[in-house]
Amino acid sequence: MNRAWVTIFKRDILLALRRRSDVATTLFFFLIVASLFPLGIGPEPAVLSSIAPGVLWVAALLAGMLSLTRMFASDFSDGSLEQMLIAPQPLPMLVIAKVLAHWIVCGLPVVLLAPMIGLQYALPNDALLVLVLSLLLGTPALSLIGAIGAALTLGVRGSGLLIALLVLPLYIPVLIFGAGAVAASQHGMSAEAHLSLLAAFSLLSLVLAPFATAAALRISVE
Amino acid sequence: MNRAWVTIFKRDILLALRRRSDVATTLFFFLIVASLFPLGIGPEPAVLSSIAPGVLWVAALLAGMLSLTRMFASDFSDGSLEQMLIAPQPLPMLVIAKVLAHWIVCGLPVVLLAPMIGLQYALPNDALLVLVLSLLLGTPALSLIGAIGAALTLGVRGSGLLIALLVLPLYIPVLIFGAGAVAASQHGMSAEAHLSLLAAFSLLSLVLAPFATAAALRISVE
Amino acid sequence: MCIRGDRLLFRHIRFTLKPGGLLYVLGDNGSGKSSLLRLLCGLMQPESGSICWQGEQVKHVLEVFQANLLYIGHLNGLKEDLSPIENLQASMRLAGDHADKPDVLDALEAIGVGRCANLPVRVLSQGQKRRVALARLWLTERKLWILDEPFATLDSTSIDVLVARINHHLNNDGMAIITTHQDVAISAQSTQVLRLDI
Amino acid sequence: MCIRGDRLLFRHIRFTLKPGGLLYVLGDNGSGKSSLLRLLCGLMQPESGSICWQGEQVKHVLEVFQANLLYIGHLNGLKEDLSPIENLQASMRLAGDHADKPDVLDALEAIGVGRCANLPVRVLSQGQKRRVALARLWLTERKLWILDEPFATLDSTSIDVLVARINHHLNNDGMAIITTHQDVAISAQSTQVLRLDI
Amino acid sequence: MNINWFKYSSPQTFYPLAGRMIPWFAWAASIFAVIGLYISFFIAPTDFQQGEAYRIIFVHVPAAWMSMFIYMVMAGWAALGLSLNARLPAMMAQALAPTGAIFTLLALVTGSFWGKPMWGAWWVWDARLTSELILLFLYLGFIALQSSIDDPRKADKAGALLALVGVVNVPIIYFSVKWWNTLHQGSTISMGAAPKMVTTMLLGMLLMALAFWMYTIAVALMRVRCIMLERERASDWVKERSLSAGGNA
Ligand code: HEM
Ligand SMILES: Nc1ncnc2c1ncn2[C@@H]1O[C@H](COP(=O)(O)OP(=O)(O)OP(=O)(O)O)[C@@H](O)[C@H]1O
Ligand SMILES: Nc1ncnc2c1ncn2[C@@H]1O[C@H](COP(=O)(O)OP(=O)(O)OP(=O)(O)O)[C@@H](O)[C@H]1O
Ligand SMILES: [Mg+2]
Ligand SMILES: [Mg+2]
Repeated sequence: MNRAWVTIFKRDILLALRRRSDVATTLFFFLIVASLFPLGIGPEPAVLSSIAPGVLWVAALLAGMLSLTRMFASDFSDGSLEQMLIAPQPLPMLVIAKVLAHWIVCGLPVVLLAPMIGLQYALPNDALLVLVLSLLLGTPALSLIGAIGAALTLGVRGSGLLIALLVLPLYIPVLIFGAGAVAASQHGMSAEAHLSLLAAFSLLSLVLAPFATAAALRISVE
Repeated sequence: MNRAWVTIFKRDILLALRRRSDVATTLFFFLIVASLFPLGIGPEPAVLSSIAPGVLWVAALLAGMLSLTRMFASDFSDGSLEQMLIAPQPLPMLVIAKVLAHWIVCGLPVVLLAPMIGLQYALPNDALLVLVLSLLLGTPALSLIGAIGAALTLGVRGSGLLIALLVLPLYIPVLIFGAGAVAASQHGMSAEAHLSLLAAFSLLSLVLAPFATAAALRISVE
Repeated sequence: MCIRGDRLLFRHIRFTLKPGGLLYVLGDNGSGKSSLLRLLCGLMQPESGSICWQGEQVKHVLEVFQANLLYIGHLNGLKEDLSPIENLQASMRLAGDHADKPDVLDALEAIGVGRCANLPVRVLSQGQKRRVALARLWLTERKLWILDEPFATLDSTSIDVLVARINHHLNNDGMAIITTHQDVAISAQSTQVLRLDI
Repeated sequence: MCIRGDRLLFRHIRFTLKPGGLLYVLGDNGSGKSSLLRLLCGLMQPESGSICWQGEQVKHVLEVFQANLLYIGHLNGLKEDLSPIENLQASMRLAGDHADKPDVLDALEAIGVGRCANLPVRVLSQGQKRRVALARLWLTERKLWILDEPFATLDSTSIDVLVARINHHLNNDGMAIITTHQDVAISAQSTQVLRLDI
Repeated sequence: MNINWFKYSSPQTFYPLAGRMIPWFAWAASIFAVIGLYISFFIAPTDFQQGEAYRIIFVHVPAAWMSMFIYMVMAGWAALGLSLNARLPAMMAQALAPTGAIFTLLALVTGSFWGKPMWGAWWVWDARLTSELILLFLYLGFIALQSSIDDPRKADKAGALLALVGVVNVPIIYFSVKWWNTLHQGSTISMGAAPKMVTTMLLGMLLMALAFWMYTIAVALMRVRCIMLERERASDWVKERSLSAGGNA
């Protein structure tokens, strides 16, 4: 079973490498959204840095969410999802493999790019550090929860927006703790509480989400 | 040719009615994204109303952009796009029909909902009015320009993000004028200049975009 | 109507199709049949060589040519969310001719999917979808039919129905270009076979 | 292995397949062949009735059953961006058995798409894609093959190759369940035909 | 109770039963509503600091309570349907969702109508308000998902799963929102300034809550009957019904 797990993981990474544009696009989307706000709001550094945590986290959240549609869609349409379902392997494992690959392809780059953009928003260094940490702890939860939405909306026309509708409300705690962490360190408070809550949330979803996703997949392939 | 134009238009509207959820989702996406920011940024009315124009416009822009993927995707995958291309009709006309339908389904509702959300951001009434006007003048341009991106990215896996990448830069002028208009009226200045610029931009794209889109369609179907 | 050489997959192909004429494009998988048909429809441009319609180069008289063309590729061109009737009506009007409900129903009956006329296409089986797409053959008078593997996934009865329809079309001076892997008997005044080898 | 009645499309179906046995599922378009196969694989649950594998209900011994199963639906399950080799290796490992490059190449050669072994699947023709998917038949020893219209869009030569392969499988006490609209001659120790009517 | 449900859990037995129950609940709803409204508008004392405007809470508060309660009930049905793979519970869940969404909306609207005189603003990002808004999103997600999957069996299961996921998250969301709100203390207005609950007020609210409750049951039953007819139109008992109905007409 272990090998199947690795196979799925490797295959998805390979696919992503074949289509580097995908990796790039998540990143650029994050970048563009984040840089749209100064255009809409105006350049005052004070205002910007005060809204920076919220804006950056929302941008990261949207970028992650947009890439969700791709998590299972192609497997579904070309029939390799059927093959996954009838494989003699525990499905949740395979799901974890796919989610991990998805996070490495779509989540990690955003985490790494975030500080650059944080600079544009005139964030102090320690705040930048906290930003990266919070994203590192939070984005896995986003991918894991998102997987449920992606699985539920398989084969539904216009699933992109439907996913948003299903998933964004569930993302709110992550958003609150994540942005909260950055804001706290901005105001010179300790961000530990926020970060540990984030970590807890990610762990919880790591335990529960794969099973929900597996169930959802079986439902929508039927 | 006129009849073909009407046919496409009617058919798309009909499709939208079949899947009311599509219309709804664009709307709710707008709603949700707009309500995410306070959670990230904090509830102070002063701050919120100061960033309201930017946030609302960016939200509207993202909602419109997300719905773009659907504009041609299904026609492409089920082959009815091929049929459109070999139809003895001027393609740009058909494109306009599709874009119009798309705007009515995805753009108009957002315009109508915007004031409610403006209230949540504690916008004064006249600013609300300007917000609606600016959206009414600006969103058609978004749909028209978006169509080009949608056409170019047909058949590309994960086109959602790619579209974002292609289209958002072109959206920036609309964003600036639109948000600018609202901000202006917030600060008690007249928004006429911004609004007329928006209108001009929409007209321009109405003249040019359909041809670009038609060309793009031919390319990506070949 | 004539074609001259295209390099990509095949070169020095050349044929002329007369009214009532049928052209079989045969060849193993990957020999370029579908590609050839897409060239003929103007969905792709040939690397070199030209495609003519009544002496004129197609790309110059595109509108006229397309007004005489009916192409059904291996994609069916059906909207999953619409019923067969709605699908056919839309695609007919799009193609520039009119079709009202009874006619469409008759066409669907003719090819034996009348039962499904009002279901969303999504729930139809492979073969049923194919048949809905092919129902257009009963609705238009186009001179030239270009059909890419029309018989695949069809059951024997509907194959017979389809063959009968094509015969009728050819006997009224229609023209048809067809690719297939099954051998079906179509009686045409002049049947040509074009073999593409890899 | 046995099935008892399912109401949705068909009811009171019942059959048993012995080693070396072949089951043709025939029927017009929309009679429920594909649905039946999906039931058998456990991709759908029967509304009522049960499916047994060696006396055990499949849903109780799912892993065992699936370890003996090879299902190829009308979707090919290929990644357009990967080459046939990569695709096959991935799907083999996923299915739990190992396949190294030479074996995969041989399989592809066997069904005559060795030429395309390293192209991205995207550019292959319909039939070539189908053949790549079918190459898995050369790579596994699964007791039960479930194939949904394996012959559609294949050219005659590859049909013969495929038939030979299936025969070989059956003669080694394999079992196969096949839907098709073309009539092909497969020699099995015991051939059953299941007709579904609408 | 459960026994009953199992006995009646097959549509053709439940359909007529529901038909017989609806009028009772409908009547109960209207009676409770009349009394409740009478108490809340004529008996309950005018609040000295808030004037008459406060009487909105007689609609607002029960609506808010219902909105949360119904979601739990819905999830319960969903879970039951998923575990038993039975049709009726899934239908109940589907039938409850719109009512829940409506009550949520009612709470939001009445709340904001009250907010205008109270806080001088239609909306403030108070914890309770915000979580109510999110609850609305959860309802909408459920409805949107079910309406965009056409195979009813699939839609049931998908919806059920979503409802369960939602239920797991609701407390987390509520907690996090409260926390977020307390972090930004000072700027927000708490709803604590509400008038002391006089017993008559409490009575009024409880009566209104009961009325909403009955209303919910009645409407849910009606909707379930429609869903049944729609789902089971192929089945014999529906055909018979329609025939007999045709005969009567
Ligand atoms: C979770 C949902 C809600 C619940 C359970 C709820 C419950 C209550 C209750 C029990 C009161 C009476 C005063 C008190 O006990 O604090 C109240 C007051 C009030 N609610 Fe809500 N409510 C909810 C949502 C909302 C919403 C969404 C709004 C506005 C959009 C709102 C606006 C108000 C206002 C303006 C008051 C009066 C506050 C005051 O007296 O200062 N509530 N609510
Ligand atoms: N976009 C492309 N890029 C490169 N090669 C392509 C492309 N499309 C098709 N080919 C190659 O062209 C050849 C012909 O493809 P085509 O689909 O025309 O074959 P076909 O005759 O229709 O086969 P089939 O009988 O399986 O449908 C194939 O070998 C394929 O590899
Ligand atoms: N999701 C669905 N909902 C409702 N009806 C369906 C659904 N899927 C299939 N059907 C119906 O079930 C019938 C059988 O479909 P199926 O695909 O099994 O037929 P088939 O025997 O495979 O036909 P073909 O030979 O064309 O492949 C069809 O008539 C179709 O209308
Ligand atoms: Mg072909
Ligand atoms: Mg089938």
